[in-house]
Amino acid sequence: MTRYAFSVNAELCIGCSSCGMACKNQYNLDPGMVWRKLYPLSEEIYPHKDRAFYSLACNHCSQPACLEGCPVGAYTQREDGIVVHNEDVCIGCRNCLRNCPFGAPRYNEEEGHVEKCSMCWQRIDEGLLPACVQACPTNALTLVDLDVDDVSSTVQYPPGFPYRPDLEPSTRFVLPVAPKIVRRDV
Amino acid sequence: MQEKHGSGNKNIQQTLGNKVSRRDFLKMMTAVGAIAALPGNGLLRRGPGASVMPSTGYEGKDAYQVFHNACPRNCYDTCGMLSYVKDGVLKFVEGDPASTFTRGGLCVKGYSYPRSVYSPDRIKYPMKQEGRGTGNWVRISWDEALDTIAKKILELKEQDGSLLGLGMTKYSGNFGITHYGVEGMMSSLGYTTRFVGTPCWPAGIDAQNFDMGNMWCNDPEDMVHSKYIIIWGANPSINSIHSMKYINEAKRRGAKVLVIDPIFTQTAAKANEYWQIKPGADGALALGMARHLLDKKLEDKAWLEENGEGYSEFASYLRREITVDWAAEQSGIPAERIKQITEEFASVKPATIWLGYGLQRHTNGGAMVRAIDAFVAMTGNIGKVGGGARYGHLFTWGFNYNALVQSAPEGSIGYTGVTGPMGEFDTGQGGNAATYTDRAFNINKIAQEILDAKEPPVRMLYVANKNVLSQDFDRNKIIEAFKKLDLIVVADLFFNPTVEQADIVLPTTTLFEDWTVNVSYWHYWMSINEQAIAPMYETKSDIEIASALSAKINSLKAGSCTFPENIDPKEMMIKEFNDGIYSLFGINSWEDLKNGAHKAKLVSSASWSDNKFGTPSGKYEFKSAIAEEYGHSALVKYKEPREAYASYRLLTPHSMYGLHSQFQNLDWMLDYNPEPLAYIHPKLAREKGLVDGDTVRVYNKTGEVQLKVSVNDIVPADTILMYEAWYGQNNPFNVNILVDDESSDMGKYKTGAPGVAIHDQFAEIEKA
Amino acid sequence: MDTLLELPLILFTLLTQLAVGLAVFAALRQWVTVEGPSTRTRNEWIAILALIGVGVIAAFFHLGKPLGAIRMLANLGTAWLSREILTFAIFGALAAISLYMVYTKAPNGRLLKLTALVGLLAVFTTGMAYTGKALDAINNLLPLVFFMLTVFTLGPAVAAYFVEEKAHALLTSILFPTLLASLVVRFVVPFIWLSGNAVMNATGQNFLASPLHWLHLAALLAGLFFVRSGKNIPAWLPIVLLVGELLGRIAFFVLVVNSGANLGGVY
Amino acid sequence: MSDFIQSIQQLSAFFFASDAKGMKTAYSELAKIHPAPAVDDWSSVEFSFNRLFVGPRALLAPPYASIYLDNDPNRVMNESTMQIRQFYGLLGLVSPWLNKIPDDHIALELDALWQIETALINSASPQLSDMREYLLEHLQLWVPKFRQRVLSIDDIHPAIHHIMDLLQQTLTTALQDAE
Repeated sequence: MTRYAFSVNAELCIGCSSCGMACKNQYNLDPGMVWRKLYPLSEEIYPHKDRAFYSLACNHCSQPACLEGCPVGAYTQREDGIVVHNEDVCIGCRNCLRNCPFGAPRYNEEEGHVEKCSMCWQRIDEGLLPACVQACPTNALTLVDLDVDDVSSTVQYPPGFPYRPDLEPSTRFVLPVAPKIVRRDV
Repeated sequence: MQEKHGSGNKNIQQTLGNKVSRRDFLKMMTAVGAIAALPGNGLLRRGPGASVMPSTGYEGKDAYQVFHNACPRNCYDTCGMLSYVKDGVLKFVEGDPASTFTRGGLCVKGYSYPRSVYSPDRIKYPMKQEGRGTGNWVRISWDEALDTIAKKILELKEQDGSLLGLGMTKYSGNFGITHYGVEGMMSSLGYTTRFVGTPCWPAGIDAQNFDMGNMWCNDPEDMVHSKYIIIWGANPSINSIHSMKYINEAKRRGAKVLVIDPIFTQTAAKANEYWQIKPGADGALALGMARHLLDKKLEDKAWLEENGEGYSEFASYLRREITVDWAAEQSGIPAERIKQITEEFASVKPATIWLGYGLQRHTNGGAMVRAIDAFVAMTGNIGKVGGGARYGHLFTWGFNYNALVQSAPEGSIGYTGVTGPMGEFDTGQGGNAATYTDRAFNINKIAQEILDAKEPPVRMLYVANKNVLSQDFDRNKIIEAFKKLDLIVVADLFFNPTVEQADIVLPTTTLFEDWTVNVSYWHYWMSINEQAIAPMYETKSDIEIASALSAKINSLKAGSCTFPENIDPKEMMIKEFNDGIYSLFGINSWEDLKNGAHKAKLVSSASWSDNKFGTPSGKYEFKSAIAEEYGHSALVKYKEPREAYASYRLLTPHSMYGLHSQFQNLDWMLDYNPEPLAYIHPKLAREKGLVDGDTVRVYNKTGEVQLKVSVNDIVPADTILMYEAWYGQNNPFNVNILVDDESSDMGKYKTGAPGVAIHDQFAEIEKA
Repeated sequence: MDTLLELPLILFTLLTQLAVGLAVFAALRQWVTVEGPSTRTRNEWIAILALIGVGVIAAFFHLGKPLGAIRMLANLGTAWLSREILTFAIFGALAAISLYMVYTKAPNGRLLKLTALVGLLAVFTTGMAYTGKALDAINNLLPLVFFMLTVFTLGPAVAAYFVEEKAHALLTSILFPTLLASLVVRFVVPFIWLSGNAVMNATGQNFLASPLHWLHLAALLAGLFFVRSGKNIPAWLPIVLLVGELLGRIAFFVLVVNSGANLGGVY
Repeated sequence: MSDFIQSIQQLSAFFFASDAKGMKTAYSELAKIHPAPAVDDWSSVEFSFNRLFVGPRALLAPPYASIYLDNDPNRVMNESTMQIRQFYGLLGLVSPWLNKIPDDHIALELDALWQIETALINSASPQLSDMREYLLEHLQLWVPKFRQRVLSIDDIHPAIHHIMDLLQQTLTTALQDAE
């Protein structure tokens, strides 16, 4: 079996935003529309402002709340775990926005539908990596197969990310590390 | 599983909104025959060919034509790219997977490229402005534009007897090799006034030339072998993102990484240790570290004996004048840390230092680079795989510069004074024995040079690949200087503050509409840039403009220009290649690059691996006679930093969302970085009564800007940080309003003019 | 979330809950007293049907693609929103039949009871549909509690317009305890949120800082002050309570913090 | 040729104009059919025209359909552009500026309409009538927004307001006739 997931290694992430822009480029997203972006960790979690990030899009949950609550069945889940949203079926009721604790579905007001990360399933089916993963210059963002790859050193619910075992988000995390800092007196 | 997915599943019904549904529409496609096209305003009878289908989202890799391109921006990474084209329209871009350096990735800027190609705001036609700055533009034909330009050139020649009244300024808007055709266009007209040098990295170039006889860095990919890495004044996390994986890998293999920077950068956050150095004190710190090597007898004596010219004199200078405590005091780094790290660095091999371009943008920048080079040399890490004092290289730039190398028309009169090289990429012109040369003005003092120019004054300025009003220094003075000019011609992609001051604007092609070839000044890969789409509107590439101008001016007065009058951009690109390039890269033909980027076949990933240096002595020169010839200390020595002229240090480094004035103006970039910010430390914020989001005035003797503050301890309390950026039409923000044109110490030797002390600036800050 | 964007749902939930409230009390009156068809009861059922109609029309404006509304029945298996649409459709149909019956012959007690019951079921589905999993503060039974309190506040209050004064006693006997319960629940809940996780805490703070919340409580307090068992309901009071519930409902839709807004922060 | 067909042709010519002279010619031809305000300074019309539709500064009212239809105000050659190209293809037409000027430039769309109208004079093909209606409806979807955008901008020469009004009026009338 295959169970695809994103792995987000905040120790390696350099905050370059290439992942988010690669996504916009791949799908020609409307201005203002962002499927993946960097979330800076608050200073309680990492001691320096704007210096550690989680790159997040859809977490392709095993128990997707978006899918469960969608009245029109716009969401489907593939056997490999990818949660796919169909914009043509979506009527823009935004119930999924109320149900996704990770803020993944985005409402496109002009189009009247919700959009979200598709894990680039067409690319995966062609043997390619998702656009964001291919873009990551430091391998901080990777595609893993939870049924095959060893993810024992990763965390499923790190600080800065909602603890929602009821949804079983598939994303795995490695936490950031702060350097020793020598400041001068001013 | 639904059939399709992705953004913009806007079907025909939705976008065209007709009663006819998508299916009916498609049915119609087979049903309706052609109508006879009439000789009207536009549409023609369509010839045979495949029907065109609208596309939605990602359609699978087979749906696209794929071209190889190369990002030509002034950047370490110079990424090979793939562009995906359907029905002649660029759909999306990717990194070239053939390059191990970029590994199929681009950066946040690279991925925004389709937005610039298809921005409705591109400059589309040649236009002239009736009254500079009035905004009263009329469309003119290429013929009329070139006619106006040509006639002005002929007039200058007539009046002055030479073309020195014609000035040209160009820098790094597009580093594609064929873009040297802009310089070629000038040469082919005669001897002109050139703004030479570089605002970027000249002090460091000279420093490394004094020390080693060239600027030549190791292959960045060999940093994985480093056991100790100091990143000194560089921020690859935003400026060379593809280098970070090698640093990470070295770290994973046990290397220690130290970042030395006035700012706690994203790169610093990834290090083992970060030192918040006082700007301008890098030389003092390096000399202190060198002194500690002596104290602990950690220098590589064998290497120094064999390869170090003037080393003993340098060692006695260190013993005489430098102490670790003094270095600690100057730099703000505790002596204990200096000592420990120095010992750690010297105890492993290979160890390397990456010297960023930031640290040499000071009045003592070249001297500081020499001090750091010296420290690396003393540890015996020069010429070692995984070692080296890495700064940059031009090792792979040995093209023909076919478009550049043009002879002046017969009988041309030029400048008779002494000139040096015309920029860092100029390998041949400096010091040759020609009767006449171009007149060289310092590119970094464009305003002052225009204001001071006499016999003849500069009366016409040609600007290409450059946004002078946004990127050059002391903007207010530039506006004054421009008033002296009769004709300003700007060739560009977008309407920017320089175009606003132009008399004529010429529309240029994007990289996807042009043929060229690109290499990096950091890694060792070469990428071809194929024409992926037809040039939009009436845009032309720089060399097409040169050739059209040549035809025009020769038609007005035969023999006025030697630039070939009929060129094919692809042929011009092919002419850039030579056997040297082919053998360096191990390819048989430029066509090999159509399969992906190629890397130079290096004898060693290390520069100077044979210890044969390019200096007069053939050794590493701690004491350089050439340095002395150019007015510097022959011996590597401490040089005092610039005196502060206002209360706070002002640092204006590169932004990750733009490259100089490119990219940040695109709407996608505004989604990520909507407005400029001044970063200040919480302590300074408290003193000034400022909180996040307050609007402030930042001002100094050169000018004033207003922007919001972000309170953040990534900056020291005596420093204001503002990233460089041009935000586009409606945001007047520009950090260079606050940067004066004070020169850095070095640059004249190899680039023709010194650099600019961009980071030796100071300012006041107040709540607006 | 944008208030304007949420306005259709604010109206939909409020108006349909008022309709259910009226239906419940119409049925209740049929049950405890025998009430023949009269202009007043006719008007009441017209009002019920009109409220459902306006509420549903308002809900259409909530959709990005209103023409696809019918497809909302597609996921009865797991989506409470689908079930909500279905039960409201049945409720609407029953209300229409009830109106027809009230008009033509004696109201059928069983039918009215069934209509009221289905109405309550519909509110139950609404309560379930609004327990957003991203909305930590209300990812529980609170929406159901809030909505039912609205039903039993607005139902008896607005019914006062449709009944003879002698029936007010029945209405107040339910309205008074409801108001008391509502006031206590709505006063206490934000403080409970404060002790929850960061997202709930932020929601609690939003409520405590919002005039919407306090005006809602003030309306309830006014109700408690002027509603006395056995006494008449002043004609202005239902308006005050309606406005209070409206403000409270706006608060419910715009002040509850979405968990996704805190990514990178402490949860 | 009918006034209507003539109007379409000259409106197209106006938006195709590359200088004041071209604008003046088309404007004068239109004035023969529809009364138009007199213009004494054609260069100020041209400055307005360029600020709105040509450049070099960012366009105030880009004359491309996709800008108004595709929910992406900052990209040309977008999906609906390609659909219009397909539509031209169905007519057996192709833009001479293929991939150089977006196919949905107002002047090109009006030219297509003019070509259909002219063809319909000779043959009353029902399919062609459908195509005509289709194109009219498509224009009606974005031209009002385009016109509004132009009208919302300060200091635009009244001659251009007149053209925008005339364009709107001509399309509306044609659409009413079609239905």
